[in-house]
Amino acid sequence: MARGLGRYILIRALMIIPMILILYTIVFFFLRILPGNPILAVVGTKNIPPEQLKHLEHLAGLDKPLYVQYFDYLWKMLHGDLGVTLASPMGKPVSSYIALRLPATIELTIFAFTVSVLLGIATGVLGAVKKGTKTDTTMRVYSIVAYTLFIPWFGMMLQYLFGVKLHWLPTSGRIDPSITSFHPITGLYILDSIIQGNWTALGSVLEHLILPSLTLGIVLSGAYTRLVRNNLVDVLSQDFVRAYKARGVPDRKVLLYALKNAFIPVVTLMGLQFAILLGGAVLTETTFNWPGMGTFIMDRISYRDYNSIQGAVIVFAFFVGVISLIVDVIYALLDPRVEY
Amino acid sequence: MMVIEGFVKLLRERKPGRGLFIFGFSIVLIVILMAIFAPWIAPHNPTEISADVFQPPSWKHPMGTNNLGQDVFSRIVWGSRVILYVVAVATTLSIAIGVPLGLLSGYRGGKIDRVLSMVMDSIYSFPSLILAIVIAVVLGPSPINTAVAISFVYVPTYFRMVRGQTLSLKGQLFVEAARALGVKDWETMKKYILPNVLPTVLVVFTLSVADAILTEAGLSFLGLSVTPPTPDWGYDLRVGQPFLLDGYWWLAFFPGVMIMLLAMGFAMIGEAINERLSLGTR
Amino acid sequence: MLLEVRNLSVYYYTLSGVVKGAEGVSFNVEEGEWITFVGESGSGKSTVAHAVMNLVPSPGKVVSGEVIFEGKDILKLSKEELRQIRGKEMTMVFQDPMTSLDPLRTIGDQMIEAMTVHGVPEDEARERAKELLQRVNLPPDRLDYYPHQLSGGQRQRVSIAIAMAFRPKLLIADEPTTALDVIVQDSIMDLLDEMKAEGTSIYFVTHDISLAVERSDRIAVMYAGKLVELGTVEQIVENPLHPYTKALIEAVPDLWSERPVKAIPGYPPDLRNPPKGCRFHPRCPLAKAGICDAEEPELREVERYHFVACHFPGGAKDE
Amino acid sequence: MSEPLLKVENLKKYFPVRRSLIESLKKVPPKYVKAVDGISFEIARGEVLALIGESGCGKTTAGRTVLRLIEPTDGRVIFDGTDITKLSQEELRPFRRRMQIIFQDPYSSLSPRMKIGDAIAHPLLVHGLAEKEEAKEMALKMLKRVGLTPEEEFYERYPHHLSGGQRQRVVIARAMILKPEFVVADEAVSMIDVSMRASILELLESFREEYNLSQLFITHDIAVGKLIADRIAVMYLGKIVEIGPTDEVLKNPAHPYTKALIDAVPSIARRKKGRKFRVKGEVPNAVDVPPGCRFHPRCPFATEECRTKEPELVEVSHNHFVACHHPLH
Amino acid sequence: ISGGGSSSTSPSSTPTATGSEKDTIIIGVTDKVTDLDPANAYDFYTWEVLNNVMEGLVKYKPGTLEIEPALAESWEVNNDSTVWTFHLRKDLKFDDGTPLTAKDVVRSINRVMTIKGDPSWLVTSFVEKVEAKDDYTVVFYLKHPTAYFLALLTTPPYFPVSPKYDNDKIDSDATYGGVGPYKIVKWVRDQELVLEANPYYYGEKPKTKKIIIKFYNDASTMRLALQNGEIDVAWRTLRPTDIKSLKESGKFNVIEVPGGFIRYVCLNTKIDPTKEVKVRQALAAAVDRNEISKIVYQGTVEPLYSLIPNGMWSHLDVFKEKYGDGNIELAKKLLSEAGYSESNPLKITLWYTPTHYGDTEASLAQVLKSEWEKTGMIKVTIKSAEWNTYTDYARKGQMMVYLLGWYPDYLDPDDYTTPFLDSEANSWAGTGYENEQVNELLRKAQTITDQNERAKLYEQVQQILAQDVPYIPLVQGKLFVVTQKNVKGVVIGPDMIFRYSTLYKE
Ligand SMILES: Nc1ncnc2c1ncn2[C@@H]1O[C@H](COP(=O)(O)OP(=O)(O)OP(=O)(O)O)[C@@H](O)[C@H]1O
Ligand SMILES: Nc1ncnc2c1ncn2[C@@H]1O[C@H](COP(=O)(O)OP(=O)(O)OP(=O)(O)O)[C@@H](O)[C@H]1O
Ligand SMILES: [Mg+2]
Ligand SMILES: [Mg+2]
Repeated sequence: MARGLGRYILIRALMIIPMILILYTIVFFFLRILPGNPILAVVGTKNIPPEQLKHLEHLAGLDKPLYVQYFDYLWKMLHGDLGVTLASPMGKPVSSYIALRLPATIELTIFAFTVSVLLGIATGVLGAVKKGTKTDTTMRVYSIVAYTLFIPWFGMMLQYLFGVKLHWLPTSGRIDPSITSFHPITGLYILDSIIQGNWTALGSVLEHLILPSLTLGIVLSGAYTRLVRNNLVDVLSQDFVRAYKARGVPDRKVLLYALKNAFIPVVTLMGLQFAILLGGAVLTETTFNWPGMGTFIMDRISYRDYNSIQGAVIVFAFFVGVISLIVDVIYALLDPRVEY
Repeated sequence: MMVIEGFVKLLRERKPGRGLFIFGFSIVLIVILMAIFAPWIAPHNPTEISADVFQPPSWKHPMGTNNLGQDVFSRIVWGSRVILYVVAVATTLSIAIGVPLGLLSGYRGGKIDRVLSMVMDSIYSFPSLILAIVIAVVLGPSPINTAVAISFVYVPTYFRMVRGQTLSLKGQLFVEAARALGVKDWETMKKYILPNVLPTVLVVFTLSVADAILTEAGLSFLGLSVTPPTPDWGYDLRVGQPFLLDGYWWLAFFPGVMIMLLAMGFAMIGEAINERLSLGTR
Repeated sequence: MLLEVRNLSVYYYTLSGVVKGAEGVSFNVEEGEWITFVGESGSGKSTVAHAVMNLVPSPGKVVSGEVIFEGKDILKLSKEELRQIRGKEMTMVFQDPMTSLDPLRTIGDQMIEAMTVHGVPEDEARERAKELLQRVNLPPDRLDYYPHQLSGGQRQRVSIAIAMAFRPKLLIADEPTTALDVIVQDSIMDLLDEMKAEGTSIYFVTHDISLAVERSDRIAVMYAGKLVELGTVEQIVENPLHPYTKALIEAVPDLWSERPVKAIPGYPPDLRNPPKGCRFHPRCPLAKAGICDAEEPELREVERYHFVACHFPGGAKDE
Repeated sequence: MSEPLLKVENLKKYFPVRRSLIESLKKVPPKYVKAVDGISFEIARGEVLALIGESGCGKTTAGRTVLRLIEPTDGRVIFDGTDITKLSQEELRPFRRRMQIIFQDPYSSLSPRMKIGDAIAHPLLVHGLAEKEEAKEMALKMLKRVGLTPEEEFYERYPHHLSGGQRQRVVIARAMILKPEFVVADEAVSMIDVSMRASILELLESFREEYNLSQLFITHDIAVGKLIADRIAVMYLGKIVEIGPTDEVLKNPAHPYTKALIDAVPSIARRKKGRKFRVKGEVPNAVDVPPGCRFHPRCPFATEECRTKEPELVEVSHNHFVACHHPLH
Repeated sequence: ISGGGSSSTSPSSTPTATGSEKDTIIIGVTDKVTDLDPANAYDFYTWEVLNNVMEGLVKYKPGTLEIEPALAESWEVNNDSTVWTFHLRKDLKFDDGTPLTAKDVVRSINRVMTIKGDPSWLVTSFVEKVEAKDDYTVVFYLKHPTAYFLALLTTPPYFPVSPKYDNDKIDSDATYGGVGPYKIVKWVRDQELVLEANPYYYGEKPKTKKIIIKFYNDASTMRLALQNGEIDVAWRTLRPTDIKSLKESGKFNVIEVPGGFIRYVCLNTKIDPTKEVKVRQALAAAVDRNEISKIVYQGTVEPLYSLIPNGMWSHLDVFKEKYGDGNIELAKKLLSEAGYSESNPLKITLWYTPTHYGDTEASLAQVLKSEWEKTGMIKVTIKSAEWNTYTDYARKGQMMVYLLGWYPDYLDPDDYTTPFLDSEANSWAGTGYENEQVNELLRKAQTITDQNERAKLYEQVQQILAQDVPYIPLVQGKLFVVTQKNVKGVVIGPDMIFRYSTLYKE
């Protein structure tokens, strides 16, 4: 069984590769459709001698034919190298930047994810158990409204209320900058502050996480509400639920078993939701000045720093791939019917 | 035709989803009417700059004026055109590409199917907003470019749905019956499979339109959709948002609410149709 | 008398109208007997069976009637009292073996739980579960299997094994063999027979009247939510009094008889809007205008143990 | 019997069992579900052959392969003198008109989005047998013929407005409008309510008379087979184990499996049950077929021979063949 | 760590209370530090940071345009101003205590010339070679006479850097610094930068020991942070409305400083219809700078009527004199002369870039459009492109009318004229402007050292500029620093560089 699972994980992991290749290809060619390049983005309006421009472009490898650039990067990528930044600054390993930004996004998305799943399950179960009542209707309206909340708008409202008006919570950044005793190690600030036993820092980090993860989490919870409710309604009408009751199993337990069954399709949704979560993270990060991958991509796009954008996309693809792998494994573990 | 019939049914029959449908449909209808009759509804020229900046809502300016003294209400009214246009073009494009490809891939199977599925799945599982951003940046800000960027990320949605449905329909006896009757492949796809896929396309359509609206708004919020002075909700929200802190709430409030209402309208229609469809099968 | 159902009516409040799933159904079940309910699809057999367990699925509601089981009205018991009885005193086996076991838990977990919820200690329950599996001809190592790893017949055996756990007074089996092949069906029926031999009353539901005939003591015939005839097997087979019962018998092909098969004309009624009078009258060859389409026949005892709800029981041959 | 309409020779259909990626990389030899493992039979014009067996024994696969709805792994199907297993899809099309199939599940054999009338008329258009208007006329007639009246009203309806019995009538109408010579009826009545089965069987019977229709009637219900078939073939795990005239097979089953099958069928007439002949266990899966006689693990009479040698079909009485080392008579 | 009312534990209810201690000041910026290596850094904010952790041989006297000794105590220049000799102070040490000598200066300059980074032209275009005569004497040999060489010396490419910098490679995240009042103690890219007083600095000790720079993505989050008490100082760049309402709230100090940042419209002199000088003049006449300042910038900028900024020597309000402001009548007249009318309007495309110059850019484009369209004889289409595409278009001369801005590299009229008007230096701008007379005037002005004489030449150039109109100057930026009430000592000179060492908290 365990060996089977290991194998299954391996095969699923291999499937991430074509996905990365496809996305790399798409992004590579899209980026190069229009004129302009990272060097120009930096020197901008400056009166730089043309020879020097040429020299800089050569340094960045932009004078080579497209296909050479494509395969060069691909070759590097296969060796786990995401290339170097092409501008502002030039020549830094893209991976070092991503290492700086990715943990922020991971922290945000994990929290937002937790918020969305917990909220989604709570509201969904409530709706299903009270099917057909006012509560059910309320939950369905909640699901639609949450789903259609526009992140920048909603985030701003929260910032305004809890920051500007009430002064309860910080509105931007990851940690109070005046806490100088804190030194990131992994970049996952929660983990870091716990490792260092720096409770002031931990408090500050958690405080800073609340608004962004609530914003993103609430918006994404709508989809779960809907799915959990509908699945649970379906499951509750199945024979085995009645069979449990017919055997005298207490209602609470029956609900629990039903929920486990209803949860299986929800698990499959999770991988997908995570991708949507990452998309939403761009808007959330912009709104809350969160130094994560979303703001990184936006920054780098304005410089058209090809390597950084490609690198970020690859990392995102990898991240999404790994998440869906984890989801699949959870799914396989949860559902004995899955063969691996 | 069938769609209209279905709509009429949804409106008339007292079944769950009717309330949702009516609510959603009214919102969408109002916005569509707003777009069509914009010149008559809007009291002012939406791009006209005046010295009356930051006027709060009043009779003259029902939603106030913005930082350039433009009438917010008029901009909302005209802005409906842009968002509807972008979303309409985007969804048309993605349906026009996604549905036939999905049919073909699902029905034919084999190598084409494997390659197409892999490409589509890759795009699908990637955060769509990020991809749309990259494409939109590259193409430059204009409604048609935004539509292309959005359609690109929604093609896989239709593709996957249609492919999946086609696969399951292919296993249904009536498709086999068609084969037994000697119906040619393309005709089987057209007459037997496509009509059965369409209702789900409709549901996916309404839901993904809701999504596309938010994506459009997201792109224009990031400044990637239109160039001023074209009125556009997402862009106006972006412009208006900082002024919220100055107490000029109407600049950001109305565009934000409109974006969400319109998305909600479509989501509600989708939900209602979905519910009705699943009632039919239960 | 083990079970007495009096004037039971169950309605389903669906979106398209109120479906009168069962109306005014009354009957008893004696200790140790096998009673079988037959009828076409949608005639209300399952509805009544569920009501007896007080397990009518939503949007169904018992609108009237009593279900007296060992002197207590099942419909009026508290949740906890009901829970105590279910599984121990009375239990149920469902139609579709594919869906009546939780796909996410092992056979063993489900079997053992069925016992522990009634106070049996865990390890004792495990031992008993193994014994039970052996009784239904399954190796005890199946305890660790998930439902999908078993065939339909095996799953149905597991359901029956669970039902056997406490030697219940009443077992309701709602078409337990419909999805199974004849040979497997036969073995499942044998198991039910065994339970009956141990003193359990069997409340069996089927749409196949020939299956009813082989093992039951009594047969109840339902049509369109109503009990139309009730009697011993001999009475029903040899002297069916309701035209529907007769038609039903004649409609089934029989391997061992040369009689021709006769179709029943028409279609079963829509229970949202059942026909007035006798519900069978639109399909009945003997229906008399003015009587059958106007007055609802009462279920009455026409001979000892033999009840029928028809204006012309046995047919008005003379006319 | 003169020249049979349909002749099936040693027909086989193996479905490959899905292997995992690693398994195929490791070149683990592929396994097969031997759904149909070499069956032969003939059907004369106007004759009905019932194919009987338990779930999963390969009946449906056999029926589909005969019509080349799925490609046979091996064997020949000779229809009216032509070996249709060799034809291209294009060449096959004229034969499609002459051979039809009726499926078990009336719910999924009609497209939910196609009007009843169109579903019936479409085959005519496909084979160019009629123009639009004419096809509609013919469809209306056919609707009336199968008892769906008023036909104009039914023409416009969608399948979900119809009950199972009515749908099955539509399916029959759709198949019969092409006036086929041969039809595979796959469990045509098993999903229909008892009270309505008889009328569907009657309908099929009437077409048999009208068109001199040959049928391969697939069923798991022997009683139905008895009612309708001239001959019966009993399948077990992809093989025909016994084949012969209906009465002969039912009265004097030669194969222990046939006997067990017959004895397990509940019956009103045989209520005073005598000793039933029983077999143990269940059907093994079709991937790991037992060696020798595939029934031997369940057979009370199994001998060493049964475990090793596969029995051939032999004639035990006139036209009555059985594949058993120890036939019951 | 938490002093009274620390925001980390209990964000206090008064927005003026700040989260940091007295010897720490937190500054928020929306700019980015691109490259901490002065050999490659070429953006304004990074230069500011470098100016706080390094110094050149000379520097501007705080708050003035006067140049004063810095690392060099004194200097001489030969007659044709091609050989410059500097004498270093003898007490210079890097922030780790290593002494700085003339060799370090030479190495640093050579390093810039080898690396050929973005701003290296500021060295390579002028300096032929540099030599250390002894430990404390450095000699620069220039390629051609350069009157404003001292101004060049104040730019970061000329800053001596710590020997720890790699001699032939860019070191973008290097925090070694040079000799400056502060040293970098922590650097998390795009998140924060922490400076601490440099114990080895020769000059006056900074008033505040620790400076934390917090980087924001946009102005509103920075403003929120300020209002929420998360930062002490909001620096570059708040939005005009933010400044206005923060000022009106009365809860903050708003310090206003004139800046040398200019905004202008470029007109392509090579393509129709802006090839026609009358057309360009008409566009110049119709522009109403006061309206722009009021509507777009909420009065946070001043109108500019020349490319040379207000307050710089030789500046003349040439455009005001020639065209006035929002002179629609004149514009109409010029347009009619050029053959346009209401029925045959001039059609132009106005380009802008949406993010590089901040959110106000779109408004600027809209206001310009509306001003030009007031003539009734112009139809304006607005287009935009992302910055890198935009600059590419500009360099290729593909845009007709477009908005650009200029941050000076060094404070001299030359930096506001030559790059724009000298036909050999203005290819980046894409206007295609060529005028031999202007070229000559500019080159002459570069070589002579007498400021009065140079001023005359620049005045002449400005007159020609107003006549030919390859550019329409619009506005000149002002700088705003908004601080919590208890923050004092903000000093920003005309070089627009905020030196943190004078900052302190009450
Ligand atoms: N959950 C439900 N919701 C609505 N109507 C229902 C529901 N369950 C049963 N009914 C209706 O109640 C009537 C009786 O159904 P019931 O299931 O009792 O019949 P049955 O005799 O058991 O039929 P079958 O042989 O198909 O199991 C039918 O008309 C059916 O449509
Ligand atoms: N497309 C297929 N791919 C793989 N295996 C198949 C396929 N179709 C059928 N089988 C397998 O072939 C065997 C025979 O199936 P078939 O459907 O022919 O049986 P059947 O006798 O018609 O059964 P039933 O009575 O359940 O309809 C089964 O084990 C089945 O699982
Ligand atoms: Mg039932
Ligand atoms: Mg079958």
